[in-house]
Amino acid sequence: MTATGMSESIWPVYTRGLWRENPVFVMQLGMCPTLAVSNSVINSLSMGLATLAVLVASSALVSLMRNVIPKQVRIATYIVIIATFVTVVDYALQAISLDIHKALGAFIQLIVVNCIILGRAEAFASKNSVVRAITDAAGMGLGFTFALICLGAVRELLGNGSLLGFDVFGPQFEPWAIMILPPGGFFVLGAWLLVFAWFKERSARTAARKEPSHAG
Amino acid sequence: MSEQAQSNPLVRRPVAENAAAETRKMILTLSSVAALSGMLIVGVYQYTLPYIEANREAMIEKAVFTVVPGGVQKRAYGFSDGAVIPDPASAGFGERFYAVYGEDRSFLGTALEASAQGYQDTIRILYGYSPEKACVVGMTVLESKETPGLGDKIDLDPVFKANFKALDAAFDSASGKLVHEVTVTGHGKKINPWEIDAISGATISSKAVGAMINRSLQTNLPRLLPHVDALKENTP
Amino acid sequence: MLGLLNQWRRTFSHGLHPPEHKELTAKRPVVRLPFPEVLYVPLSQHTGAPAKPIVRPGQEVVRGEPIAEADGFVSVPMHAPATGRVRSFEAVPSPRGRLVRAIAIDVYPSSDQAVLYGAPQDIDAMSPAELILAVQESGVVGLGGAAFPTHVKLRVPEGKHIDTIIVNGCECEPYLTTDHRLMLEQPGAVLKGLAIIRKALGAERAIIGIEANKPDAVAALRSVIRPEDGVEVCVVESKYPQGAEKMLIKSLLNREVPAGGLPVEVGAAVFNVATLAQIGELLPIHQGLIERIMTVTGEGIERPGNYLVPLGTPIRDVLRFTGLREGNPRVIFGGPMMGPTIASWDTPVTKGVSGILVLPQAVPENNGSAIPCIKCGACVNACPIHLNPCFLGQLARKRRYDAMDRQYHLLDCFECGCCTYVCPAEIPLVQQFRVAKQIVRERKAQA
Amino acid sequence: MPEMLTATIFMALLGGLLSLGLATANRRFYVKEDPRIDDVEALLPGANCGTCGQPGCRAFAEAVVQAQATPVQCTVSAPAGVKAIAAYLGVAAGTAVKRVARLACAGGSNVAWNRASYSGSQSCRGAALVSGGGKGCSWACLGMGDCAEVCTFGAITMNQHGLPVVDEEKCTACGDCVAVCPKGLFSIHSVTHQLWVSCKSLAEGDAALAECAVACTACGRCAADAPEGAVVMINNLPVVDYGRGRDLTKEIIQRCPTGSIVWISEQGVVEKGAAAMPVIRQSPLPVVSEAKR
Amino acid sequence: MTAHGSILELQVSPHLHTKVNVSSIMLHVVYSIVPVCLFGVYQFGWSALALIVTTTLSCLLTERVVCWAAGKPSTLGDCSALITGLLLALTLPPGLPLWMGAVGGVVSIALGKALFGGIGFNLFNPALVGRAFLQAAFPVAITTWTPAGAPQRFTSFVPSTFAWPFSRPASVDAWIAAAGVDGFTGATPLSLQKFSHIGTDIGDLFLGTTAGSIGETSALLILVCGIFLIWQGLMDWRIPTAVLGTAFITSLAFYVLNPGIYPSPAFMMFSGGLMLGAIFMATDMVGSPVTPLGVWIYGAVIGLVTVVIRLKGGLPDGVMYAILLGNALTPLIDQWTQPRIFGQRKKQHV
Amino acid sequence: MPDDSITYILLNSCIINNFVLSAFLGICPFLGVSGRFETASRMGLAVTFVMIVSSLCAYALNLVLVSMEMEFLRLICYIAVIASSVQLVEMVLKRYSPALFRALGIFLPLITTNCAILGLVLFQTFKGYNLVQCLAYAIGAGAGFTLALAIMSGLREQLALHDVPSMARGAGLTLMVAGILSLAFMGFAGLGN
Ligand SMILES: Cc1cc2nc3c(=O)[nH]c(=O)nc-3n(C[C@H](O)[C@H](O)[C@H](O)COP(=O)(O)O)c2cc1C
Ligand SMILES: Cc1cc2nc3c(=O)[nH]c(=O)nc-3n(C[C@H](O)[C@H](O)[C@H](O)COP(=O)(O)O)c2cc1C
Ligand SMILES: Cc1cc2nc3c(=O)[nH]c(=O)nc-3n(C[C@H](O)[C@H](O)[C@H](O)COP(=O)(O)O)c2cc1C
Ligand SMILES: Cc1cc2nc3c(=O)[nH]c(=O)nc-3n(C[C@H](O)[C@H](O)[C@H](O)CO)c2cc1C
Ligand code: SF4
Ligand code: SF4
Ligand code: SF4
Ligand code: SF4
Ligand code: FES
Repeated sequence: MTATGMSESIWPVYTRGLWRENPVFVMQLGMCPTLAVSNSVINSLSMGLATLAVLVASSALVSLMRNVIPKQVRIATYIVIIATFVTVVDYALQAISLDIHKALGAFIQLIVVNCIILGRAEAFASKNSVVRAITDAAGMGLGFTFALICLGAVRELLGNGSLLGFDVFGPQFEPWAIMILPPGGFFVLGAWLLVFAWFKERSARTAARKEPSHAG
Repeated sequence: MSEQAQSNPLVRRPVAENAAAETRKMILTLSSVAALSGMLIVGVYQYTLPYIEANREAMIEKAVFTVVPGGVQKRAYGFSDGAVIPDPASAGFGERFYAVYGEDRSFLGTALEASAQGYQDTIRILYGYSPEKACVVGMTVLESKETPGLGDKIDLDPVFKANFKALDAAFDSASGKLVHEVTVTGHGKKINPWEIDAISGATISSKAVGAMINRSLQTNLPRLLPHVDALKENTP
Repeated sequence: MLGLLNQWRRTFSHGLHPPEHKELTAKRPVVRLPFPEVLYVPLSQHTGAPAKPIVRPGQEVVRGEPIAEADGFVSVPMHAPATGRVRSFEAVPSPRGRLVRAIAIDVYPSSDQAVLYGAPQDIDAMSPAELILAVQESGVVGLGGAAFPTHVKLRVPEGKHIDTIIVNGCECEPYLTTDHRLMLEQPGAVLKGLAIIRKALGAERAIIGIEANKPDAVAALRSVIRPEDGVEVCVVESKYPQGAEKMLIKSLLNREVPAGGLPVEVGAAVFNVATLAQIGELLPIHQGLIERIMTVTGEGIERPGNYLVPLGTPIRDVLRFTGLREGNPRVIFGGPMMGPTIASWDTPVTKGVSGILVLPQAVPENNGSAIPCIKCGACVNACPIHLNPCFLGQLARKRRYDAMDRQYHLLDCFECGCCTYVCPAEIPLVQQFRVAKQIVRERKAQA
Repeated sequence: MPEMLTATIFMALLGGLLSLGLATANRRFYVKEDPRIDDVEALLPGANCGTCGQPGCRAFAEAVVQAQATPVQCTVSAPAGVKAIAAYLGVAAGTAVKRVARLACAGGSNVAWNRASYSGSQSCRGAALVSGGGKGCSWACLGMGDCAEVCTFGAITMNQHGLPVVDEEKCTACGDCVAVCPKGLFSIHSVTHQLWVSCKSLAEGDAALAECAVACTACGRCAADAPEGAVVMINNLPVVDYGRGRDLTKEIIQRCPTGSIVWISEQGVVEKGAAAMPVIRQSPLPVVSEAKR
Repeated sequence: MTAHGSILELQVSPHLHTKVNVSSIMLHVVYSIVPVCLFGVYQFGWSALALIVTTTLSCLLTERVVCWAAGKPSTLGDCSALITGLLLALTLPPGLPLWMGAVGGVVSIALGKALFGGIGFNLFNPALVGRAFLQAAFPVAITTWTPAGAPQRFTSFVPSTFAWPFSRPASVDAWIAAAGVDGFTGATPLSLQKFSHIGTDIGDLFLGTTAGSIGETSALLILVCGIFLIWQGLMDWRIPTAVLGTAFITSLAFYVLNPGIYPSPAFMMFSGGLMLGAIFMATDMVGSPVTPLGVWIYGAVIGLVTVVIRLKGGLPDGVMYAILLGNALTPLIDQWTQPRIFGQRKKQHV
Repeated sequence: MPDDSITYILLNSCIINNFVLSAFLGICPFLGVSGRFETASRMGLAVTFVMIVSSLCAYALNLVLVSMEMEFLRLICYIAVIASSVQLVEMVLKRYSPALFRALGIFLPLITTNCAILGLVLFQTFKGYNLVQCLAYAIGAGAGFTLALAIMSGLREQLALHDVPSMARGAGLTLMVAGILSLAFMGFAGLGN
């Protein structure tokens, strides 16, 4: 029952996670990996994709099994499913590149407890058809990746003078170490939220100006 | 809207009238899901294992051959009650070290791991030791969270790295001690070959590296040096 | 030795000492103000139930004659302040802004205004209960400002005992010199009143507390006290609000009146010197309170001084006599720290008005928006009740009245204004607290 | 393959054990609670993320059921989900005739005189403590907008004459404005109460008019024109008996000389009677002392 | 009676007010900071002056821009941004590139103050937020010290001063060497003590002829200026007393335990930023508690943390972190130390 | 101080590498439940409690897994065991000590899916701590989490009285404050060397 009724087309289900209900910027979920691994674009990307993979796979499975799982053990079952996929992704990543795996550290394993995944499983996948669940998961996962990259780009650019490892400012650039350090993570995410809030406020203000006033 | 009806909270669930059956269903579901997961994980694990091992091997190799320049081949050893055992079972470094051999299968030295608390967190390094020269011949950082631009120079600063090209580690077997303790001096104050010239502004990280090498040499040389000849012979 | 120790203790903690400005009137003896053409005697000049009129429009009244009777125990009668004819009952503005009912009296211009009403009574022969009744009949209320019916204070609740009477001669408000002049000019009346009250309460001790800035008043009182009176005159530090009864009790007796409690709970009762002087004068001849001394002062007044004013005189007439300077003035009833500004020239003076202060137009203040609280803590260090005005103020801005009450003892604020005086951000703290108290009380009444 | 077998069996056992434990515990330790909490929880995403400020979804459900939180605070729920919860809980609340806040004063700055000039914090409550705030009519609106400020729904705006105007659409009859107004000018009324006395002055005749051009002069015409007892004069003010329903017609307001009794249309438009003196002045009256008047 | 035609003003009591207001307090603080600035310029030369001017302008400009963006009237008049700018400069090393100083100024005002709502609403000391940001962002530049009283300080700038914005500053080694003063490395007394176990003459510390941040060197001058403020009643004397007292006692305890390793309490008191922090920064009323007991606790926390970081931590000095931590704890301290009100009974009901 | 001494482990997990402020663990509840001191401090206590329970469970489980050479099942077993044991504790509390449940229990479901717990047990495994060290690590981490939450809640209660610009109201400002706190905690880096 979600929420969204059947008549709705699949497209909004997909875009919702990207922007309007962006898991990081709007719902403020999964903050730990967001802050911890976003110190470079490549890390952000890897983490985002890993999360995306787990999200899609577990959403699909949860949706498939939604009529089988008894209510009392549903959370436990979801967690087991998610943990399985996380382990799978963990090994897959180790097989692909140990360096990236090392950079992401324990946060790959911590995807298990990323609230986005359990949240989508419970809120959406368990109540929707497989196709819709996968679409939603993909939207959310990409939204998460997008947010991570937003952070990673700023932090890598200022903190290291590079983007995706390519030197941007030249050798004379003095990197801002803070951006790589924990406070930088907080500041950059906070700044992004402020920027979005500012935009939202501004558009609300212009909307209010257009709308004819009731009073009178 | 069938789904909607199904989870509509206004339709009360029957309360535990069928509790035993429900419990059975719960157990069945969860254990079968868990079993399936177990299967899946094992499958993936076994499938990826060779790749991961290969990756890991490559990484170790790279590190080992950086710290012992000229090395092309290596062999893992473990310490065990006064003996060294080739190719120990457990993975990782830890109580292991590597014997490194050159192009001509000649024994060049060993690569050992050391770790200590740095400025932010524990620093782990791998360093090469050449019994021949009685010197540390190279160092690379395996893991550190030191401040970028400051503490992380222990791995990036060529000047600092130069300290470890030939760091005196002469061992006096009579006393069971290093002839000269490895020490860290202030930036630009290095005089003796057993001193490490600290990075300016990152004294703590520098000192941590010095201290860990010193400690590692002190504990490992007594149990390593007696077996050097064996290492020389046991070429891979 | 003990005396020296006491000397040390003769103050309370916190509070402040604003410029006194008392020099304007301190040397000016009390002068009688002429009668106005019409007097408006509000029926509610005191805390408690308004009096009930006992005259009709058109009726002639003699100066000192009762014109309204007490309506219940916490109420006092009114007496005609002048000989004349009752014109009507009218609504007149009160200092708090509400319209209140008053008896308008056309004063006979030709009358000599002698007090013909009243008859001597033997105070010494009266029992405490009779004395309390006599005090009520005289219409005397607290002249220190609160206008609380004095006889109510004399009836001590069952099981309590008042061992010490404190006479409040502090007059800690800047500008005012009413009590100061009174102590200089009528020390005998004060002592006489004190004796009556003491008898009514059966108190063992009596202490007169006077701020250190009035040595002549101390001398005047000491000169009339006989050793057998057993009355002590104590000098206390000149500091605002030394005259507040809780503070004075702390200074003189080192007892703390419990929060939300009355002085009687620590065995003390506080009376203003003017209250006592009136009792001392009126009771023996069984007369009523019809006039009082008030200081008319401030930069807006041409001839500042201490005046004996018939109750019910509209301030228009008072200020006509004392002269008013040009400009839009602030006319304040009472002292500058606690007194309210009044909104109408027709406002009559009442029993509780110890002074009329006219100050020039104020410079525009920080309206609670320009600079917020900078948490300097000056208010915390000024509040004599040891409240936290800083937090109270911040909560008030956000209308968190319940938190103010539950966590920060809002209702214990007695609105002395110290916090607002010292606040460098010029936040109208007391005003916010008054609003908050009002709302909290309303909420409690509803609940 | 033996590894695969061990792992599978191990996991199956573990899963079975855990669910057995939970199931038994669930029965042994069952505690009865408000069933609505379960239902609301079922409607929540179950992410247990804490973003709502409550320590978990269940706690949030509890708070919502106890009306200590509103469904919107859950950022994870889609708007439709929020509506579902609101709808679920709203069923019990039932529906009623809309009620709104009404103001009993028309003494804007263009018609009501000031007696003195108040300068200080711009708050009605605060000003009212300073000798009533300076307005000539002691019952009048002070126009500093405390009511507009406290209205959480933004239903009140101050008009050009410093009088609050209620947007009946937005007003939820929460009563905050009623509580805050120091002059007690607001009260909550059903929108069907169309006959409205917009004055509270107890003064009479010229005395009332001297302070405010639209004050009720207590002339009693409305009471006279109304069916017996539907409007009565009490304390110089007309009092409407809203129980009289249909007896209350627009006719009653027609002869009011100042237009202080009005008819509020269903759209919230205020209509004055035919005899009401029109108010022409738009600019505020000056602050004048009594002596000048 | 013409006067009776005048309009009555309604005002809320009290009708008297002290002459002290926020602007006058801030202005006096500025007066008392100026001598410290001047001494810094005298010791460290034109580079120090340029840095002071840069941070101050940067703070003022940011304040103005922020007001403009929020559509509020300018708040430059209350002088608080001026104080922030001056104090920020006083905590920076004299040769810091000007562009970094400017960044610090922007961060101080924008992040440290405007974000929270402006004056009075900042939870943390804005100047220190700026400095902490700089220290984390440019740890090398902010620990590059130049010696006091270098002979060429009024003839040349420290080479790092004029680094291009966002670029790495030039090395100062040559400049220091050119000072030619023997043994001068520009290291501060604290880092000498911590990393090389070299003590510094207490007299030099007291008078301020050592290397260090622009404003921290002369304990004497700071004390004098602080006493001026206390005498004017514009500063809470309890805070510096608590900070310095706790620092003294704690370091004395360490010193008594092991005089060989730990420096003397006198060294503790007069070295590094402790004096500057205790007198000008911990006393920023906005971030400090208001309750009588709270003020002492706050000061004690700062003193203690400072000494612990200095003696046990990785950094030579910890005053800044200690004060930020004190600021962070202030709301809790305030909550927990509400004074007993006059006549409060043990258990109170309504 | 050796880096595996109990004191150092306590200090490190509590202050030097505070779980929230420098290790980025448990940020969701840190942002969500730090609005009021009451709730925040109780949440902190509940987390500490769960950390201790989980740490011990995980230690035992790891011994089993290592002996069976099935380390690859570690993650899934950890999370399953933590989730169930916490839920069990929750039920027991609810039944037998409603007061304690009110105070702590309601936080438990939120805590289960929280990085701080899983992070703790994973790190303790990576670091190879023994039982006592695990305990110290859990207590230190819990105390650090509580400290961060308590400070944050104090600041946010204060901020509720401030005229924060409208766009900064909400998570943006909380993150900025967290950043400044994180800066302040950097002062403790290198403590105990
Ligand atoms: C933000 C920051 C990060 C730091 N990071 C490190 C570091 O990673 N390694 C280190 O040894 N010192 C670091 N330090 C500096 C040390 O605390 C200390 O100042 C330095 O080791 C002293 O070295 P020096 O004597 O060469 O100046 C850092 C300082 C700051 C302010
Ligand atoms: C409701 C009320 C009851 C009071 N009852 C007594 C009383 O029983 N005995 C007494 O001595 N004073 C009583 N007082 C008087 C106060 O103690 C005090 O003298 C009076 O409020 C004026 O004090 P102030 O000018 O300091 O405000 C009462 C006051 C109030 C408001
Ligand atoms: C802040 C404050 C200041 C006061 N100052 C004086 C004062 O200076 N002189 C005085 O007689 N009463 C003063 N009072 C009133 C006393 O508290 C007390 O009500 C009065 O002395 C009781 O005497 P009465 O009932 O005879 O007026 C003050 C009250 C308050 C709250
Ligand atoms: C004694 C005193 C010390 C001050 N210290 C500072 C300070 O360290 N940093 C700062 O930015 N402002 C300081 N100020 C100025 C002012 O309080 C500061 O700008 C406010 O924090 C802005 O809200 C100080 C003011 C006073 C009176
Ligand atoms: S007005 Fe109230 S809060 Fe302010 S100082 Fe006086 S008693 Fe304290
Ligand atoms: S005196 Fe004013 S600015 Fe200072 S703390 Fe009190 S309310 Fe705030
Ligand atoms: S209606 Fe009441 S609260 Fe609203 S503006 Fe008028 S006086 Fe103020
Ligand atoms: S405060 Fe409440 S009752 Fe008043 S107008 Fe607003 S919504 Fe309506
Ligand atoms: S992502 Fe770490 S607690 Fe939510």
